[in-house]
Amino acid sequence: MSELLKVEGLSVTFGGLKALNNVDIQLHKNEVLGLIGPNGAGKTTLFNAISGLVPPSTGKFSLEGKNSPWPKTHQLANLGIARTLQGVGLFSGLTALENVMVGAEAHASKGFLADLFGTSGKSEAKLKARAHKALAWAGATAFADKLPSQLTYPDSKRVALARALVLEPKILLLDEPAAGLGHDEIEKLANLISQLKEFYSIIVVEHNVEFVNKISDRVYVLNFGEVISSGPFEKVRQDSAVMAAYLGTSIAADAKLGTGN
Amino acid sequence: MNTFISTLITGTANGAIFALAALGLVIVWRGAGVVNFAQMGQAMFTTYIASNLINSGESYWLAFIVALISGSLLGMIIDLLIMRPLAHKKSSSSTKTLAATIPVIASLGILAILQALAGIFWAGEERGFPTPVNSFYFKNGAGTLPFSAFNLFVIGVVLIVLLLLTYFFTQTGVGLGMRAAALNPEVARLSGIKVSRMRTLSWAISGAAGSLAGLLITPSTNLSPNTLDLILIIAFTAAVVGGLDSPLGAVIGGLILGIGIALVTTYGSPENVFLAILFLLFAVQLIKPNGILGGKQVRRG
Amino acid sequence: MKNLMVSDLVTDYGHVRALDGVSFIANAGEITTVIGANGAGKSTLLRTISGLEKAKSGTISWGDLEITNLAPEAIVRLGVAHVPEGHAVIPTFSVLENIEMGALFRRRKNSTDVKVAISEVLDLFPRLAERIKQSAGSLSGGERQMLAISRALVSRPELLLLDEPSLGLAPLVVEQIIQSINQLCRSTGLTVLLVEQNANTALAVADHGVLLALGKVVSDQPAAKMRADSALRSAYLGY
Amino acid sequence: MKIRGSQTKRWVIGIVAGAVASTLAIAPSQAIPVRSEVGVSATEIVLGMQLPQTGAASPGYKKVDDAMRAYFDYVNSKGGVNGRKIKLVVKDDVYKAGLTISTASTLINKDKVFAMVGSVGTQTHISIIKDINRRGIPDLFVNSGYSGFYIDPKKYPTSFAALGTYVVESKIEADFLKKNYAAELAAGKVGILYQTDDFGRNVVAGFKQQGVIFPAANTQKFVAGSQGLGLTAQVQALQKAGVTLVVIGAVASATAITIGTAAKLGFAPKWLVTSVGSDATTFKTILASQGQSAAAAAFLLTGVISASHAPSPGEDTDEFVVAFKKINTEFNTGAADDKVWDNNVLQGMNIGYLTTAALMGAGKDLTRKGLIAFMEGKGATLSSAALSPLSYSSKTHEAYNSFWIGAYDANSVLKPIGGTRVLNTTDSADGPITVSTYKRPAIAADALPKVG
Amino acid sequence: MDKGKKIWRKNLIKSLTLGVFLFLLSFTFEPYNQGQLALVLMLFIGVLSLTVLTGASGQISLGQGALMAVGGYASASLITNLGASIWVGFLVAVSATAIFGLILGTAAARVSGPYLAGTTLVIALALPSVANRFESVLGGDVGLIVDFGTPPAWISNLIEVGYEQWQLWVALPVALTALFFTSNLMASRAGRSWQAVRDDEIGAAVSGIPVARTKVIVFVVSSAIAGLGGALYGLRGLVGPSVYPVSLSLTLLTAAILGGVGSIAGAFIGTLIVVFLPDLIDWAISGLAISEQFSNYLPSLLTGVLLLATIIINPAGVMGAGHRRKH
Repeated sequence: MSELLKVEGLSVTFGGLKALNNVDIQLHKNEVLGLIGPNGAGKTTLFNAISGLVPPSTGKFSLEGKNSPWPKTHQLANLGIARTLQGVGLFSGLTALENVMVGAEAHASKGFLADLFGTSGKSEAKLKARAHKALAWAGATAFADKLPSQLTYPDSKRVALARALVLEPKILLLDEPAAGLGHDEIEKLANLISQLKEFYSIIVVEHNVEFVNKISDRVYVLNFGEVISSGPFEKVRQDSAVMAAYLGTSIAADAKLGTGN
Repeated sequence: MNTFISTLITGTANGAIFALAALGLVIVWRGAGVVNFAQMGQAMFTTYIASNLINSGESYWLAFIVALISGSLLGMIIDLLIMRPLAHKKSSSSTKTLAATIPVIASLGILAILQALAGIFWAGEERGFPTPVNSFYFKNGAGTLPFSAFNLFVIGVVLIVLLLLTYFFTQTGVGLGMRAAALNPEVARLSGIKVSRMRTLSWAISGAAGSLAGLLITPSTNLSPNTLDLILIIAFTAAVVGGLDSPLGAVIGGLILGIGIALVTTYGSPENVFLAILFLLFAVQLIKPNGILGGKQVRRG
Repeated sequence: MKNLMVSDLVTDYGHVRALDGVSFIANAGEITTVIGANGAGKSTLLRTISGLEKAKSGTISWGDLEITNLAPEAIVRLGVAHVPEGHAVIPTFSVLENIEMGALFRRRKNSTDVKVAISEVLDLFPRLAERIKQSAGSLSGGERQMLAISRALVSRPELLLLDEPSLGLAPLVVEQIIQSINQLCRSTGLTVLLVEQNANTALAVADHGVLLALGKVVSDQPAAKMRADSALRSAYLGY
Repeated sequence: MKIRGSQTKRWVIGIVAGAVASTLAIAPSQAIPVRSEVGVSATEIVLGMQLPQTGAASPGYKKVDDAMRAYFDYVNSKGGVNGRKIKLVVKDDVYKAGLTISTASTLINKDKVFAMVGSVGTQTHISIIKDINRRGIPDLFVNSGYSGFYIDPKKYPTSFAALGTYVVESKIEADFLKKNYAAELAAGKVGILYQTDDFGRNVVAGFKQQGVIFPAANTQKFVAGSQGLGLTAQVQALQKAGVTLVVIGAVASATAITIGTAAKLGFAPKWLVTSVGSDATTFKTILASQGQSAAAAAFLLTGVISASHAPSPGEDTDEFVVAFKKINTEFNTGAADDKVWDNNVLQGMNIGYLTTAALMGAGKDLTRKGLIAFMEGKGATLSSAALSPLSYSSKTHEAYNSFWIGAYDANSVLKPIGGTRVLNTTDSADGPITVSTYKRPAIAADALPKVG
Repeated sequence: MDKGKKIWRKNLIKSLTLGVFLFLLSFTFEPYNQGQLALVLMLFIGVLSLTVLTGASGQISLGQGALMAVGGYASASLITNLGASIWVGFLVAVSATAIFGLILGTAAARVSGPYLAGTTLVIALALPSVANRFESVLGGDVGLIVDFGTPPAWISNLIEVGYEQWQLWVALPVALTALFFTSNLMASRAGRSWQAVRDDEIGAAVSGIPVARTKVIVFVVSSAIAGLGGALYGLRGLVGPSVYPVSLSLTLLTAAILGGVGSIAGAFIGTLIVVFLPDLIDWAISGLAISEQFSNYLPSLLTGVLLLATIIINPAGVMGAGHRRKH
């Protein structure tokens, strides 16, 4: 099985602090990868490094087997990588539909002059159609014309998801998609993600472990900026290093004792 | 007398005043997160008040004190009436991105109002402004020394103010509280410091510093509603050169500007002064965006 | 002796409901620890108690006083000190200035008293005494955490709200800090509300444990019992 | 989209409504009104004027309009001109050209003035002169010495000066230097400080025309309006260059700063100040508000050389001064400060006098064309308080071509150097300098001009 | 339901409607109000440039007047030195200012908020020095005299056109052109990506928008619009430093804020307010015994108060930002 995305030996330092240390990640086609770990483990930093928001100090980046330099953030879209943001990150002055249209622009034929002379109507219409489709996927059709400030938090997360989906990327990076959602909504999201898996390869950063368990094929556990365990969730969960990271050392020992019994 | 030395001294005396004005900008920027474009408008207003007092026969020193007090009061009023409500106002989502620019616009509105009021009260008339001490250059036998008692007075006053402010900010509890409120409002509040009161205080101190700059510069520039606009630009440039976050930087920036302008005027052409200021401003922002002594943090705004 | 009583507390963090009807009591003179996974609402709980976040509904009582939605600077004055997450010190300040900051509001009352308070916290963390003139930015992570705690302690609080002191610190340092707090609590009768993700370490010193998950209390029992509770592991690792 | 669709609809409705409303409204405005001359009725003549009444450029000048109005009020009290009262509408342009354009539009279109009189300022007047001329509106007695406005009447047929041009004055001053300070000129001991605008450059040009070229080391300048940065460096440079006579080509406030600064530096050269900068009132006001005593300010002004085309306002025996002073006391309704008798008030009175004369000369059937024709044809025959004749003709619209050189005495009165007043005459071009033989006609007993 | 296929058609209809309306309206006006309306159109273009810059991209400029001056000088020097027609002047003004905006924008992309505000303010104040520095081309303090000229024969033979009316007739197509193009941009990808960058730079970047480049483009577009407005504004009589003072920049900003930053209709309304406020005040206080000194400064006092009141009470201005989407 070939890797769609491969990150090798990634390190990121802030000042003197090592936020990520020699991290290797592989993402296969049509796979959902969970990225978990306690607070401050470096999950979001890893996402930010992949999406070019923080510069890596070392590390190799390869896409579909081809080595490439670390992408700049705005190049991600063209590489077929879409990402959602933790703080949702919608454009507050644009409607939900327009938000999604912005996401689709990487696919649109570009032309400042066409915009200037108002002849971009056709591609506008295309963008709009694509955006509507993406909104439909994310279950957000109903509020296409609403401003982000008029949306509930779960609804705005749907719009953010639609904005990522509209790119029709190869890889979808979802940053805490379940945070702030209620139980039912999390259920729906899990279903959606398993549908999306048919078309996309997905990496999810999430602290709701139950959710991660439900959706992921494999997980990576980070702590102190290092991968401390990886593999199928069930296996990882039994890993004493993971327990120690989450619960503290002695309780992990207790737990191990418990399973031993 | 040696041209270079006299240029240097003239530049230093003016630079000290620019430093004071720049310091006023820095104090409000650090304390309240606002670059106050109305600062020298406030100074213009209080200098007119002082000028009126002097013209009506009161002593210079009474006018001096009244100007400083009204400067700090004006600063406080601006904070309480305008800036605090603006800061407390929940920014609606559509204007969130303008949040950083709204105080700037507010300060411009204040400037417009102050200049209009100066027109209404004083017909915008151009006036001279006296010096408290003799401004005749010292004589040394037949020659003239390159400085006057007033030059010494200006440098002395600015030095004393700088020392007082340094003492205030580093050695007193209130000063510590103001710095804390500026650097990390949340930790400051958790330490029991009343952050909004500290902000008002920084407006007051900055207002007084600006007023003092106005009192000291107008003897050589005259007083009119617009003369001090120039000083604002110079002070802003000085603050950016030194680093908007750094009080010491403001002082150094002020001196650089003062001496630089004197040198350009003497050895270059006075027509190039503005272009030189513009050039300096661009150069600093491109090469060292946080200024000579600015912090490392990404600039706000 | 004052207890902290939280009832039916609801707080929204941005658009997200972070606390959804939280009730518990932290007994005077005890260490109560609030544990739970990421995003459970632990930090929001402390921030609501100290006034940094506004409660949507519910009450927070400190002894006989209701302190719900008072300003943080007022709450400190009532003897409730909060050490927020992430080694909250001012890096450009010296160690001494950081500590003094916490005593500013008391200074006028009695300045010798403040001096005594400062020397007391320095006794608790002798490493800070050695670095008293250094800037806080030059300290190690553990030292910064000690400094943040000292800043809170110097206000002579009766209730200390401590948010994830272990975050990003080596286990040995965590142990040391937790033990100092434990010792302080036992010797002075200080009430401590300790938020921790590192459940074991926290439960080891605490008298009582409150387990939060998705903004709700899922377990509230003596610490010793909680360590054996399966709800704990399920909250963290999804069993 | 729905929203946008409905918006388009609203636009369409707007179009229709607007079109209907407009076509309805067009009808009456298409009717051609019976034309009489704008701004003139059986009982009134409306005149417009703009000047900096406030702001940095206002010192001194802001008194001119009050003096003019006082004179017109006097004329009106005597029955006006041909039975018509003169009404002066004044607009403050704060010396900002953008505003001048707007206030001019107000005067022309809203106040419907017959003519502009006495407008102050070069930079500001430049912005409207073309428009005023195109409309054929008389633009009389402009208070600017910029020769570009007047020397080519084909370009600006309606504009006439109220002052001698800067070039004429400078040429005469240069001539004075050559005759009285030849040694200093030869030794390179004469310097200049000027502001880098049309005025300053015209001054330099006038001296140059007479062969007075200042060595680079003796030449200092500043950007007009930027005296806010102080002029210390420039004055120090002149001091260092060792000059003993300094020509100042700057406005009065900057002149005051210059001379005040020099005093502080212990630098006491002979000063030659162009008439624009030697306004004694402004000079003394600024020095006084700097804390100099009245005596000290007067002391600094004493001995300063300047030029004038008129009597000094301090000449209490001059018949025009006496008459105008009396009218000022009785009729000036300006603010207390603005009524104080000085050369600005004298200038305002004089423009009022000249305006009245021109209106009289243009006759009962007052038209713009008639007024301009009179100015070109007979304008040069008008007399005024000035000691110089007027030069108006179809070839030039310059006003005074003669200046006398004097020095301020201890009472701040400009007195002829050597005791007798000599008027020199020249033009704004390369013409020679000659001594004028003009004798000013006397003022009538009722202080009204007698024309025709 | 409009599929939005012809953006240009919709905006053309909109612009022409406004144009025809104002054109017809002008016949009912006295010359004074024709002149005022022409002034509204000139300043409207300047305010549009701020609408693009501040409204769409969140950047603030206090030097928009200086950009107008660049346009004014570019066109005026061409007209006075080479005798070009004013229409050529407009084109050159737009190009010259766009290039200037490119340079400025490249530098300004590194600074934001109060830094940009201060820097642009210095640029505005440095303008007279530049004019003096290059006196032979730019005319120094005095400036360059240009104007709208007279209508061509085929018009004046047809109908008598007053100078103010002619101003209006020239200003109208120019302002409508600016309106048309600005509306197009704001209604399509360009405008959307600007607003995206304004609202959330990171969100924009992960959506594939090159943030830095977009900011520069906004600066170029805004400058070009300002340049066009400046060239037009100069034709009132003079292109010189005192025609484009700092207060002009502040007037534009005030109009933009009053009307609602980011809204094109708001830009128009804001401009109407700042232009007609002095007349309104004149009318309101006529008959009251108010000193000239007071009435002279009343407009600027009230404008300042209005500005403060707007940002304190409703920062979104008269039209409210994003008004067209409010349901």
